[in-house]
Amino acid sequence: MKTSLYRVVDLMTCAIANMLSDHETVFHGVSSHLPMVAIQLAKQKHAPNLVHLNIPGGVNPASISEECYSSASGNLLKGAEAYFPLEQIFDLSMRGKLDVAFLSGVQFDIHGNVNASVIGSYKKPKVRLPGGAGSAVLIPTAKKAIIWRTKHDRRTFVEQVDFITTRGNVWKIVTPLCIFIFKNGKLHLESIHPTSSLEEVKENTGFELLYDDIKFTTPPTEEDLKLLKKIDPKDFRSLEFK
Amino acid sequence: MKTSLYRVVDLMTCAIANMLSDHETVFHGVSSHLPMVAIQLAKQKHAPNLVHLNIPGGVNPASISEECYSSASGNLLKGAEAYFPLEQIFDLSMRGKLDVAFLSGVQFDIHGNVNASVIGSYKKPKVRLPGGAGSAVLIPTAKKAIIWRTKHDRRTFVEQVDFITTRGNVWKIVTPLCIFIFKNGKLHLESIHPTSSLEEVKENTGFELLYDDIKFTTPPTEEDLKLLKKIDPKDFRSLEFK
Amino acid sequence: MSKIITLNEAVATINNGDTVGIGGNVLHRAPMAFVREMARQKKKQLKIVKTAGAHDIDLLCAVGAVSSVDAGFVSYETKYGLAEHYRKAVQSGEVIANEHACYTVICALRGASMNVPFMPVKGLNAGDLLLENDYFIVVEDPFGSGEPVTLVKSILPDVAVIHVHECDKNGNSIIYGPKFEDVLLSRAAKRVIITTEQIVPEYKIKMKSDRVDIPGFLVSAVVHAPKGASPCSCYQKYDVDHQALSSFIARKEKAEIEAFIKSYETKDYAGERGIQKR
Amino acid sequence: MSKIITLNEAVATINNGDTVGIGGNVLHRAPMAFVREMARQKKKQLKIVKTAGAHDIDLLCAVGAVSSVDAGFVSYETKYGLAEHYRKAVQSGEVIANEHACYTVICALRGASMNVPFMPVKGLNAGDLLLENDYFIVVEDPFGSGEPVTLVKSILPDVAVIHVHECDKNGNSIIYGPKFEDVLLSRAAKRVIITTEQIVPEYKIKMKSDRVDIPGFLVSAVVHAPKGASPCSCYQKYDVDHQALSSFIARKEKAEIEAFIKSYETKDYAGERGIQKR
Repeated sequence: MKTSLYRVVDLMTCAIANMLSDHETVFHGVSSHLPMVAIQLAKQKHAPNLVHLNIPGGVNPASISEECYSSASGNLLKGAEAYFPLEQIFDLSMRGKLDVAFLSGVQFDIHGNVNASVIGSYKKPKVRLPGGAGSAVLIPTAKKAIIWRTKHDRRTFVEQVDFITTRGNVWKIVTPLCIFIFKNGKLHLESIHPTSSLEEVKENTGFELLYDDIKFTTPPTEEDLKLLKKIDPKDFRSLEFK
Repeated sequence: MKTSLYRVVDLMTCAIANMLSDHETVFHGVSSHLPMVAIQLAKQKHAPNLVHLNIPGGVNPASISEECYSSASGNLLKGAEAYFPLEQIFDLSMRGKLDVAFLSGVQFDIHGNVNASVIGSYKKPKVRLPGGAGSAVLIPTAKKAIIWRTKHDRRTFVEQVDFITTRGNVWKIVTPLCIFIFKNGKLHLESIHPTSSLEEVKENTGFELLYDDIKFTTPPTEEDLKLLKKIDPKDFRSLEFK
Repeated sequence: MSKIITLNEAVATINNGDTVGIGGNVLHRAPMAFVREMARQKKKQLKIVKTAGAHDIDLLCAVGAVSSVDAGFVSYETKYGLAEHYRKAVQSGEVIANEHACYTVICALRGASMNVPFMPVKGLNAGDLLLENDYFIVVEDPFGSGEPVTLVKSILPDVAVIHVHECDKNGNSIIYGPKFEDVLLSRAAKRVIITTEQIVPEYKIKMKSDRVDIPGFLVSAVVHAPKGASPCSCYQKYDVDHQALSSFIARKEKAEIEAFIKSYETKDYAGERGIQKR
Repeated sequence: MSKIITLNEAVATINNGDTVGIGGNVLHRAPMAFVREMARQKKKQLKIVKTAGAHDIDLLCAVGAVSSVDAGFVSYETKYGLAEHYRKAVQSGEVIANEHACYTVICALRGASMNVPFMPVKGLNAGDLLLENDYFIVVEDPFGSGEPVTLVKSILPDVAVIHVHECDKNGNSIIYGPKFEDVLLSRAAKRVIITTEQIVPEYKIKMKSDRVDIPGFLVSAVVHAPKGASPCSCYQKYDVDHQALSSFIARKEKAEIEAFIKSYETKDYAGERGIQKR
């Protein structure tokens, strides 16, 4: 295990960037700085024709460096190629033409169920969560849903979610400890971050860990880290960790 | 009966203008020069706050004097207050917020049925007509549908239409001979143009003429005729009579 | 005939129990001056509709003005955390949270804009939202494809309140930057109230009439409300007021909230001065 | 990666039997160069979709390229009379006329753009169109209002062909003046072919990116077709070519029609010259 020439957040960002292929249409919503930075990284590294879509509607914004607290503000219109707002992004996904959607949630189980709605009962919840936003229609219709989550503990990865906000085309889940991949109807451990260990993942996951073999997530290269500094000088990607 | 200081087309245009009240939302489609001119006349005479809507989407175009052969060209955007295209005009009517729609048709019967589709059978027509365009949804939803027709004969005003393209809120039908009004489920003769006569209307109408008393359509005033010349110097309003 | 009225007058037209569609998205271009005035006038039992809300919904829940919220997402953005007043109100049972996917709010508004009772929606085909909410129904495709089709019940707001950058006295309105779902909202609601940074002469709007997002004939009332979205952002006019927002979020007690709303009075009524009324 | 191909290549991607959505409205901004090339390449059994068509549909019917037309209105405008080739083709039974209200074409395309099998539509609640056409069905409102609701079956064009004023090599397209239903059409079809008056550098489109009507990522192919709408009009570029249109309308025989189409060859292929290809 290397000590940090890079931080976990950088590793997560690079790992997500590596999941994106050239020419794909990719959407992120609000409070989504980490994927927003990852999309820009992928564009600069290996996927120049990625189509970056977002809530304010700027198709391929020139820069994200002013996006500050939001990831849904008008700054994403600057230098964009076209205006293609949320309404139409949803329609695009319904038509099967959204390749990747970045979404989050609060609880996940091994069956790929996602809860972003409530802890406890729906009508009289113990905890009312913010809600799934677009998840309930995007996770079933985007070709690949990538979920990122900045917490990895047994309250997040549970035996059974309290409420199924949605399920569908969850492809990967990226956490500070590892990456899960959904296949054959279940979440499998795809790789462990070099900054973590199988034991740590096990300890913090409330469901059985399935895996074929133990792999480690590719760490960021020097070039990745340089690019990250250029793309995201104000370190928005780690906003959720603060 | 006066001889023509005015033409029948001027009378029809003025009569239509007089049907419009201030603040109403009013729509005309393609091949609709006569109502287009009537709307402008009403705006200048007594209804300055009329909202003139049309297919190209210019809300209250500044002038119609270049509208030439079309009544659906981009000229109607010039000097307009906003862009509000056909799609949204339909939605507006569905919401019950379109006050007046101008429509036409080829056959009409006493029950207010309108045929703009076929003579003969629908699937194997003797004559395929252009189609009702928006009629089938606008006549039932606009608060008042005004129909104008430049022919008045027994092939137009029939016992029974060959095909019911639509029926609904037909309010008035303006022809070169008279004005019908729809009330109590039937077309009634509202007024006869001073240029025509009861006999002429009877002769040329294929259904029974219902009327309470014989009235004559108010002829255009000198001011009307002056305004018409100013609004429509190229006499587009008579295009359909040619 | 000018549609310009005061903020006070415009809010007075809102009835308790009204379904209110609020423009903007999360921390951007929410009509906050109007929202605060609704709180001052002690509106009750409002049914709020918005794809993704934040400070607007949180504030109205804090003063007990809300009976239900139809939304896909209610939360401040990352930096500011969760909408605690909304959460508490839902958890206590005071407010009903009708959770939507943002898209199903959009579809429900599309249904209203077309005046049909429901809108078919792709995508929402699994999970508990379908089971728990009676505004979703799954039917068989009547055209015989054999596929189930989810329908969402249309939502017809009594009023849409939208904050714009500029409009003329007739309500012809232009939004710069992201429009979010505001154009749709203006077509879905029974009536539209515009709050605006600036009221400009008609000829100025006419010069860019192809950019008018909301034509005046759809608008019932215009309120001059400079900085009317603050502490939320207004594209290219001002950014989020970090201090005010943090101050609000730190307040827990009713009296503190009321003081916060009161502190905006001078600003919220600023638009009434210097404007030629009617 | 440029999407620019020749007119010939673009039309070659159209299959016999395809459902083709045609942009523009009556005599305005129809993609006539593309339509003529479809005639030259002897496409057959096309299913045409358009709210209101004129010369485009009439010409395709004249050369026997059409199997059905879904439209609300097919006719030249007042001055030019009826679409006689279309009429004859329908009356002979060669072409099926699926009459819509223009709005039900719009609703059917909205359905496709949302990928749902049908769209509810207000207004169409009486008359024979409902009875004669299996693409309309009336159901009871499943939300229990007791009201009947008319549904129109979605129409999913295999391809939309849209003529625009300018676009870049990636297909980011801007239409000036009336857009008619072209933006919707571009969202409803499986693929989009743009014919354009002008191909401009990317930076020029970027300078007015908020005016882009069809973003490039929705576009499959771009064809440079100056005067590509002629003899129909193209807003602020050229008006209807009265002489050409009258000449076409006067022609009855197949050979005359073919000569008309041939007479456009040089013009229709003009866009291939002087364009840096791929």
